[in-house]
Amino acid sequence: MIDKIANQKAWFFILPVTLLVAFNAIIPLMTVVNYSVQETFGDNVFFWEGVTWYEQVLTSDRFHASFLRQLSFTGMILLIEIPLGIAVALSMPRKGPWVSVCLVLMALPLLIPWNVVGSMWNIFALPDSGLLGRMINGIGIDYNFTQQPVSAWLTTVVMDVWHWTSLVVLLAYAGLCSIPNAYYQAAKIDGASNWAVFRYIQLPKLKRVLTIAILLRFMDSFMIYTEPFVLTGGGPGNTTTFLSIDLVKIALGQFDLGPAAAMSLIYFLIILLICWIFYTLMMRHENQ
Amino acid sequence: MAKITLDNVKHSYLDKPAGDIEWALKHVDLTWQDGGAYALLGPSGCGKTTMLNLISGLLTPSQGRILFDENDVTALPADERRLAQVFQFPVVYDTMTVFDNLAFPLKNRGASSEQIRERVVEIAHMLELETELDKRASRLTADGKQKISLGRGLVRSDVNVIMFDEPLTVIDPHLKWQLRSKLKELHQQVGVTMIYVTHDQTEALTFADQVAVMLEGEVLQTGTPTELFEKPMHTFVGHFIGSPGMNVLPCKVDNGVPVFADYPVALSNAPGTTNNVVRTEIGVRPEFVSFADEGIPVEIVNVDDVGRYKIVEVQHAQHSIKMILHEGQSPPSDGAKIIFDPAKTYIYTDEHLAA
Amino acid sequence: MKISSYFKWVPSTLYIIFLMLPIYWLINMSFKTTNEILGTFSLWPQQFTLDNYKTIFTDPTWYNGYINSLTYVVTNTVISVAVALPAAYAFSRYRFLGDKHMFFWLLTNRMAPPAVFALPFFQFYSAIGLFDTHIAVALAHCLFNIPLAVWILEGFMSGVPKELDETAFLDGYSFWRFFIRIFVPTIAAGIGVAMFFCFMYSWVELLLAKTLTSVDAKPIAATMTRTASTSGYELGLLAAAGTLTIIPGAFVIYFVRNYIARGFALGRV
Amino acid sequence: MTLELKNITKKLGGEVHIYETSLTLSTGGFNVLLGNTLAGKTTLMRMMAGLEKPSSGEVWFKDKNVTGLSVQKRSAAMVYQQFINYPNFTVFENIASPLKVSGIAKAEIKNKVEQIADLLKLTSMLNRSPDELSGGQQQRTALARALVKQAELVLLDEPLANLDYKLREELREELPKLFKDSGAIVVYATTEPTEALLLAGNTITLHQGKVTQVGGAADIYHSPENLISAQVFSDPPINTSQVTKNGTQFVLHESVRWPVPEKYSYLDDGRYTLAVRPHHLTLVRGDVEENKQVPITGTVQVAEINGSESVVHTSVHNESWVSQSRGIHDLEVGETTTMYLKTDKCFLYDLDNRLIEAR
Repeated sequence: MIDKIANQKAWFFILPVTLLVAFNAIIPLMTVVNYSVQETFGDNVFFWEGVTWYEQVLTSDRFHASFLRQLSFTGMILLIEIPLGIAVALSMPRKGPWVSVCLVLMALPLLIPWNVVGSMWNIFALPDSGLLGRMINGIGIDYNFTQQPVSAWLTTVVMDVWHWTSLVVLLAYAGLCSIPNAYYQAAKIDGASNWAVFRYIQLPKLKRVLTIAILLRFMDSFMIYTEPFVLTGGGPGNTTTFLSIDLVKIALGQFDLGPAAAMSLIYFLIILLICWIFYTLMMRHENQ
Repeated sequence: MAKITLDNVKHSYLDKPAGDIEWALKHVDLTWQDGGAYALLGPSGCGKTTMLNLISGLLTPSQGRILFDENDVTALPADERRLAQVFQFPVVYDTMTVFDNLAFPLKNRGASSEQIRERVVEIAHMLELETELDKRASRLTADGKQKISLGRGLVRSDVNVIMFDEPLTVIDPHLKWQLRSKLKELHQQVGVTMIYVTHDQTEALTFADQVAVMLEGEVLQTGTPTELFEKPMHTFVGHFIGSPGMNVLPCKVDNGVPVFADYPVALSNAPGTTNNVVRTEIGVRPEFVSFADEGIPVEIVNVDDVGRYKIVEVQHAQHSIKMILHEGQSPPSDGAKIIFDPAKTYIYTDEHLAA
Repeated sequence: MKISSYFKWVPSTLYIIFLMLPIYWLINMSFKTTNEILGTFSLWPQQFTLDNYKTIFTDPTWYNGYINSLTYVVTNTVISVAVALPAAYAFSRYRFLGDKHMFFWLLTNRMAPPAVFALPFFQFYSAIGLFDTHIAVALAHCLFNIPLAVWILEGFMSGVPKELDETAFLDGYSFWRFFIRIFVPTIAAGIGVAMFFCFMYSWVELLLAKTLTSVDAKPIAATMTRTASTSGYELGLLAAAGTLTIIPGAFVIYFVRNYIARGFALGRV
Repeated sequence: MTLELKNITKKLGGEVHIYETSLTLSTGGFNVLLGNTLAGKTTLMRMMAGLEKPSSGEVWFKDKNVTGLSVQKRSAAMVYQQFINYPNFTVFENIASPLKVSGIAKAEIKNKVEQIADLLKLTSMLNRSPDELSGGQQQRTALARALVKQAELVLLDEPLANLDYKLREELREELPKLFKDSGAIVVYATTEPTEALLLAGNTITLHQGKVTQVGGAADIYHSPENLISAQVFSDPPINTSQVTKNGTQFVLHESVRWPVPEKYSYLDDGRYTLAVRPHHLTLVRGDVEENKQVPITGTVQVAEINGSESVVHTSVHNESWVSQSRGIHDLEVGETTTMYLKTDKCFLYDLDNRLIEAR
C-alpha cells in the first residue's frame, strides 16, 4: 500500500466533497431528528414529545411486521444473488470478443430506471397478457401475483434477482480477472480438483470484492421502494409492504411526521449498524 | 524421473510465421539426462520462457516432438506430465497453513494421512521450514513462500522434472545467495531433474551442471560452466558469460596467420578456410590477457579496483581491451605491452568458433 | 474447444436469456395497440404500430421528461466526478486528521435510504427556492453518488505509483498542471467507471427525483408513474416510454464496456 | 557546489527511520549510498530531494538552507528503481517535459531532446509510448529526462536493480560517463558492493538508518571501521567467528592456532571477533607463504562452481564458512576439505565491533 505522507493541507481537497454531501445530509437529517422528538399540527407550532415517537414505533406491531418482511426479503435475495452471481461469473469466458458482449448485456438491467423495472415486470407477469403469467398458468399452476400473497412475494424476489444479480457478476468477474494465471497453472500441476481450485484460489481472492458486493446489495435491498411499489403497490394486503414503502405511507400518506421521522432514524441506524458490524468483521478477518 | 528430449522443436506464437524474427523458438535439438541440474540462460526475449512452457505443457510446439524418456508427451496436458514449477513470484495457497500447502499435492492424489505427515515433515526439515509448519502460508516472507512452492514439487515421488522460472526475482538481494545455495544443496540431496530459467549468469552457472545459452530463439551452446567459460563456441556466449565478458577484436588472416592490428597472434584453434567468410574476429577473456615485456603496445585507459581483482581497460589503435589483475598486482606505469594466452585465445568466423 | 468448455458457457447463456426475456416482452408490447394487448396474447405484434412512439416524440409532456432526466443526470455525473477527483487524491496520497472517519462518514451517506430523505428534501429544497429545477435533483443525487465516486476513484489512484507525482513535481510541474495534464489522463479508465456508476444510480432513481420536481424538471420516470395510475390502461405507451429509457444506458455501457471489468479489478470497489 | 545534511533525523510514528546524520556531498564522481533493503537509502534521498521533510535538522544546498523549499524550486531529478515515466506521453514528450515546463523554445527543446536521445540510444523510439518499450529502454528514458534538464542534484535510487544482468553491466559502465561532465551532485543508491566499488565514488555505508562509515569505496572495502561496514561491504557475505588471543597465539575453535602478527602484538589477551572475506579463504594451498596461512578443516555443505571460481560452503564446528577459490573444485556434499585462511588479510574487531588498528 502507498505509504502516505502526513499533510493537513489535504483538507482543502476534500472540502468541496464535504460541503456538497453535508449540504444534502446535515440539514435534512436535522429536520428528521427535529420532527422525531416533537409533535405538530401544522402552521409551524411544535410541542416537545421526547422519545414517545421512538417508543411508539419500536413497540408497534406494524413496524415489527414490515421490519421482518424487509429482513426476510433482504436475506432471501442475498442468499440467491451472491452464489448465483459467482456461478455466472465463473462460467463467463475470460478472453476473446464474447467477454464485452456478455458484460454489456448483463449490465443492461442495472441501467433501467427502477420504475420501468417495476412496470416491465408488471406487464411481463400479468396472469393473462404477460408472457411469464401465461407460461406459469399454461403449465397448470394457478399464478396471479396481484391477488396471491405468495406469488406476489416470489415475483418481487425474482424481479430483484433479475435486476441486481448482474452487479454481483460484474464484481466477481473483476475479482477473478485479477488472479494471475500462475495460480491456475500451479493448481493444475498439483492435481487440484475444480472444487479445490475454487475453494483455495478463487474464493480467497474474491473475498474482498464479495465483501463490497454483499455490502452494496444489503444496502440497496434494505432500502428498496420503487420496484415493489410499482409492481404490487405493497399488496396484496401488505405482503410486500417493505420498510421504505411503509415509511412513505406513514410520512406522505397519513402525514403524521413525528412517527415517520422516528421510524426513519431507527431505519437508518439499523442499516448503519449492520454495515459497520459486517465491515469490521471482514476487515478483522482480513488481517488476522 | 525421466530423460527429457526436445527433438527438432520449433515454435511461433503466430499461426503463419513469415520471417526469422517471428519464430519465438528456432530449430532446437536438446537432450537432458535424468537427475541433472540444467539452466536456460539468455537475455529477455530470447525464448527461454517459451521453451519452459513447452516442456511444462502450457504451450504445444508448432513443430517437433517432446519426449519424457521414450514416450511422446508433445500433446499431453500439463497436469498429466508429472512435473512441478516454481514461478517468478511466490504462488502459495494463502488461506492454508504451510503444512496443508505441502500436503496439498499428496492429498489430491489420495495418499494416506500418515504417509502425508511423514513425507511433509521430511521435506519441511530439508527446507528448514519445520518450525513454520502450522503458520498460515501468507505470513511467510517471499523466500519462505518460494520454499513452499518448491516443497510442493519435492513431496511428490512421481515428479519427472522441477522447473524454476527466474525464482529469485522478488527475493531480497541480501537473501538471494542463501536461497540459491539452498536450491543447489537440495538438488544434490534429492537428485530430481531441475531446469532453471534466468537472465543472471551467476544463478545459472552456480546452480546448473549444464547451461544452455540462448539468443533470439536459438540455443547457441550447451555445456558445463567450465566449457562455457574456457571455450565459448560463439562470440555472444563469450560476451554473455563472465563479468566483464570476452574481448572480441577484429582480425585479418594473412596466408594462414591471424593478425590483430598488424601483430601476429598465436591461437589454440586454426583459422581454417577463410573464403566466403564475412567477419573474422579473435576472442580472449580478460582473465587470459596479461602484461609482458614483449607484446602489443597499449595505453592504459582506466583501472577499476573491485577488491578481489582489478579490471584494467587498455587501448590499441582505438580497440579497447579489458584485462583482469588479481589482488596485489598492478599495471606497469608506462610502455605497457600485453600478450594473449595462446591456449585460451580463439578465432571466430562469422561469430562461430572456427572449425 | 473441447466439449467440456462449451458446457462451461451454458449457465451464463441461460442467465443472459433470463435477463433478456422481460426486456423483449416490453419492446414487444411497445409495438402493439392497446386493444391488441388487452384482447389477444401474441408473441409477436400482429397489428404492428408506431403510434406509441409517435405520441412520445410529439407530445411535449413526454419528450420533455427525457430531456429533463438527461440534463440532471449528466449534471450530477459531472459534478460528482469533478468534486470526487481531488478528494479521492487526498484520501489516496495523504494521511490527515480524521481521514478514516471522514471516509466512513461518506460511505454512511451511501447507506441513507432515499425514503428517509424524501420529505426533508422536499421541505429543504422548497425553502431555498430550488424546487422543481434540474440542479435540485442533480444536487440531491450527490448524496449517494459522490461517496461512490470517491470510493471508486480512490481505489484507482492507489494503483498509480506515488513516484509518478514526485517525478512530475521534480520536473517543475505545479500541482494542478500535473493533476490535469498527467494524473487525470493516467486514470482515465477509473474516471470512466466512476462516471458509469454515477450515471447509472442517478438515471434509475425515482423517489427523490419525483419528490423534488413538479412540472419544469419532471423526469420521464415521474411522467410514466402518473400516466399508469391516472389515464387507465395505456400499456403500449408505457412500454414504449420504458423501452426508450433503456437506450441511454446501453449507450453508456457501450463506451465503458472494456473498462467495467478492468475497472473493478484495479479499483478497490 | 555542495549538498549538506546537518544532523537530520526522520521519525515516523515513534519509529526512527534515520538516526541523527550529518553528511556533505559534492560534485565530481558519484556519491554512493550502500546498504541492504530498508537500510534507509531511499528515505535519505527523498529528504535530499525535498520530497520528505526531516523530523529535525536542516538540508543546505549551495550554502542556502533549502529545508522548507518546495520540490519544484529545487533543480533536482530522481530516477527510481521501477522506471517511472508518464504513461500518457510519448518518449519524446517524456524527455521534453521538464524543458517544456520551464518554458524553453520549442526548437531548442527539440534539438536538446534529440541530442540526449542519441546519447542514450533512444533515437528510433522517440514517438513510441513508454509501455511499448523494454525495461532497459524505459529506464534510459527516465535517465534521459533527468539529464536533459541539467539538474544540479541527480538522485539515482537503485536504477539498475530491475534490469537484466548483462544490461546492468552495460549501464553501470555508461552512467559515470553520462554524468561525468554534467557538473551535478550525483547520489547513487545500491545494495551491491561490487557496484559501489566499480563506481569508485565517495561511499556512505548505511545500516538500519545509521551511517556506519563514509569514505572512498576502496578505503572502506580495505579497512571497514566497524563490523557492520564490513558485512555491508561484502558479497558473498563475510565470515565472522570468535577468536581468542593468548600470548603470542590466536586460537580459533580450540584446534586452529596461528602466530599473532607483529601488528597486533600490542593487544592484550582476550576474545575478539575475526572477520575474513570468502576470497581470503581458499582451497588452493600454494599462493601465499607458509606463515601467512593456516589450514581449517570442515565438511562440505554445498559447492557452487561458476566456470572460473568455486564458492564452497563448509560447516566448521557447526558454523557455516564460505570459501571462494579460483579454478574448479568439484567437492561432494559431506566430504571433508581443508581451507587455507590468509591470516594477514583478516580483520579483527573488539567486543563492541570497532576495528582493531594495526600498529
